[in-house]
Amino acid sequence: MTGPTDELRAAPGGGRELPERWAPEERDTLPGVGWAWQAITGALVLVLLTLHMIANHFVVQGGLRDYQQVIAYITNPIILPLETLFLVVVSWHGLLGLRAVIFDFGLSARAERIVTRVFVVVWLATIVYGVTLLAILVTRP
Amino acid sequence: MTDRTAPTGRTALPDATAPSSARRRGVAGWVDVRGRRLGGWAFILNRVTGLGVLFYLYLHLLVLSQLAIGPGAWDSLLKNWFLNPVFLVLDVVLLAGLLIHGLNGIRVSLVGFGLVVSRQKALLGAFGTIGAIVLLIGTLMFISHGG
Amino acid sequence: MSDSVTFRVHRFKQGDAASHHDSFEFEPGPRSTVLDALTAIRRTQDPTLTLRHSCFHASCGTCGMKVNGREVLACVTNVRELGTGEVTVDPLDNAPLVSDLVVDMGPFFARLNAVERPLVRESELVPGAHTASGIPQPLRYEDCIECGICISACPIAATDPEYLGPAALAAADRVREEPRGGDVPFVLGLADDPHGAWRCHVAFECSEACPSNVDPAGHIMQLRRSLIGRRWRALLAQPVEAGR
Amino acid sequence: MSLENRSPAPHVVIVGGGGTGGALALDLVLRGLRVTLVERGEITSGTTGRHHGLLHSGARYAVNDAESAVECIEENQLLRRVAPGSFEENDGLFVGIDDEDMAYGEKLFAACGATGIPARWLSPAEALRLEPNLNPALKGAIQVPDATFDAMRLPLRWFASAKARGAVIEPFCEVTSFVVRDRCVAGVRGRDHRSGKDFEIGADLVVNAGGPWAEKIAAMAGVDVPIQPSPGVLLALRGRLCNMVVNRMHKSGDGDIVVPQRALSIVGTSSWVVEDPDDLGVPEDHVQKMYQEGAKLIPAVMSAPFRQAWSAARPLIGSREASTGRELSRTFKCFDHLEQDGVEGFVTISGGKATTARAMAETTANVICGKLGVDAPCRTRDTVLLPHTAHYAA
Repeated sequence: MTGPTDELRAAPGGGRELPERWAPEERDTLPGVGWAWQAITGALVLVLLTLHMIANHFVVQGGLRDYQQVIAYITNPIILPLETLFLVVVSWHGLLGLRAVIFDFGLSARAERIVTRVFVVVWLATIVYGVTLLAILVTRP
Repeated sequence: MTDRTAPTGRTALPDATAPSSARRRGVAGWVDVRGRRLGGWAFILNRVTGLGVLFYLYLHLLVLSQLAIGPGAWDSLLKNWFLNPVFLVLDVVLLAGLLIHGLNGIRVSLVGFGLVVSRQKALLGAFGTIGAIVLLIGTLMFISHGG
Repeated sequence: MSDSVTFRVHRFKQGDAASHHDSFEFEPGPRSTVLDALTAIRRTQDPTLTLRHSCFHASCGTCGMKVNGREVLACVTNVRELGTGEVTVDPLDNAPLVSDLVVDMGPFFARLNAVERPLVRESELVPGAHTASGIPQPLRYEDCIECGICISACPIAATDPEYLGPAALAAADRVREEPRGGDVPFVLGLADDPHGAWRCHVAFECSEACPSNVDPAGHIMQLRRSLIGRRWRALLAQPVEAGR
Repeated sequence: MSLENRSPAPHVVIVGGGGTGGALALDLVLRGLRVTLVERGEITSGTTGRHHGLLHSGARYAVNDAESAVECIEENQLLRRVAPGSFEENDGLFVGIDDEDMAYGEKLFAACGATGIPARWLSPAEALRLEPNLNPALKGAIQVPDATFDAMRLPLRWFASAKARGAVIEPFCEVTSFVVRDRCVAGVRGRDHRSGKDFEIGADLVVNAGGPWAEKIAAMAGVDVPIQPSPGVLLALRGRLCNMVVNRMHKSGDGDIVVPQRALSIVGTSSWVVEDPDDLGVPEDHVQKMYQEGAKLIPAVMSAPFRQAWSAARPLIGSREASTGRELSRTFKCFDHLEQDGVEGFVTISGGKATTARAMAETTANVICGKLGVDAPCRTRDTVLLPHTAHYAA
């Protein structure tokens, strides 16, 4: 066996002592989940965005839908849930990414918690805004 | 002469481990591209395009509120602004951003889940090529729409 | 064209308000390395220049530094092959500065120490060679020479001071691959952390810069794959246990 | 006199942070003394770190220098116990290429038996089975318990262990003069290059562990130490050409050894003499000699990708009229300058080999304890060392 002996571990500097700041105060119970979420939502965004782009720009004469075309598009019973899902997922993905960038500025654990809460609120507000907008357009005679 | 003297048997040297100056670059670390290789560029571009596209997303949502005002507001916006050649250029920039972020995202996800790790460089090259081709086609389509 | 090369060398002494660069002239021979240049500068021009070096052949890892903005081992960086009339030399990034070109390797080694990867491995020996009688298992040193270059090149290490870092994560993956008496669950637990394997953003700068072919990024990805596998197995084991 | 009655314990300053200084620092702190070690540059930046990393079985010296051979095999076995996990423990081969080699081999085998070095004759087929890259024309080989160590990381374990027990290790602190009172050395003065500030450290005794720089250091105390810096060229090639240390079955000569190390193969060495251990250079003809002679042992040396060629200065004791250094002794010597030069409080340790650094430290510590009236036994023979990572991490 070439691994360290208990005698070595017990000695000062003998191992397992990480710099204090490395050991987080609260260990994340499921580390890597945030990263996995970003990958999963990213994949969903890719699919939905491709549909969104093709439907809104590439198959339309002139590249952009006018008002009537927009209304016709979103009242489609397949498109409406897809566009709603797209809104939910893309804003999640974007805000989670922005949160990671903000965390790179080296915030305290408390500041990180505040940022997270603010972002949840922003995310919910985005969904409310989008859904309201869709509701107005779909229900307009 | 000497600013630190010690009686016999005592040392008076400074604590060498006290960091005098942290050389952690901080956020500058991912903006500073000097000496970076392709993967470093991908990392930086991923962040820059991510921020840019997020900014666009909210701008887009804001603009869509014109739809709620009515047909007149939206169609005049369309005619006066979005079909303008300047906006077509911005569309190309947006498409480039989406392609960089999306393709790099696929690469990071695949490699990050432990797949294609040994061929990650080839993957980077392949995605770069795919992105360039799609951007070219997209640009041509924008131009044809504008014309 | 003059054969002389100007070395712009990062200077800092403890207590200084800021660092600066000093210029020195050096005439390189065909074999002269950046390390040769710096030791010659120290010998003939400025004995107060501090730098780390030991083996002179890319085995000890002490002379990691930034030459013209790229992380290299000074002992195997040929001055003429750089092809620049001016060579800028800076200490590694993302480590506390001690003086001039010397950084404090304490945080780096504290992480490696925690992972407890044995120095010798039992694989990648000479192909086709049999083991001599009386030798239970042929051994060789791990590839990692603990130079800190990967940390300096890593964009995550630049922003996250708590990041375990490429070298320690690669070492953790080596323990997973070849435990040699190491405590694998403990080491995987260290790596399975927001500031561990999951913090990497797949830039592969560490693997590009590594002078000893360790491929830290590749190891981090293998580590993640095994962590995901471990997570699934734990998840699947739960209902089975609950059913009993 | 026992240490318990003395407070504070005597303070020893060691000048020189090579393997010998590190082992001595540990030996002295284990005996209860207070130790400060100052080194001009980084730890192991002189000769120690540039060594090819051969842990001698002693076979290299068995024919001509039985005393060194016995010392080597003892230290070889002892170091594996106190520094577990620090060696590529793959043994070594002495390879005979021609009839002259084989004649030397007979003497070598007998001498190994006489000095207690385990040795075994291998047929050419057996040797090639162990090391397929050997010169296929070999006539025979002798297996001996050589091993490879990391020239920096083994000594770092002494430094780490010494530090953990209270020794103060100060790199980048260059000694420029000695504090001398009435022909008694009472400390050192110098400059801390990390801060640019001068320092003065008082000491009950100062040890000069400067290796090839020992002469320069001793001169500061007005004492002459006959050291001849004798460099050798080493060649590092990419790729592992052998698992075992491969030696030429011949008396010591240029390019007579290939030491595998990590993913490198080190070919060594040549020998000449210089005045200034800081100014060695790498003579091109010596590099070519390493290729030519190394290829006689392992032909693939010629085609292996080049990594680096460098020089390291041995600290040989003896005449300054030496021409190649090969004629000088490889043993070490501890000078008590009271006996030699009438200077009290000053001891020089020099000469020797990396394999025997601990033994050199033990001998020197015995001399120091005798001078300081400290009665404590050596404990480095059975103290398991901390891992090398602890030197920087602690």
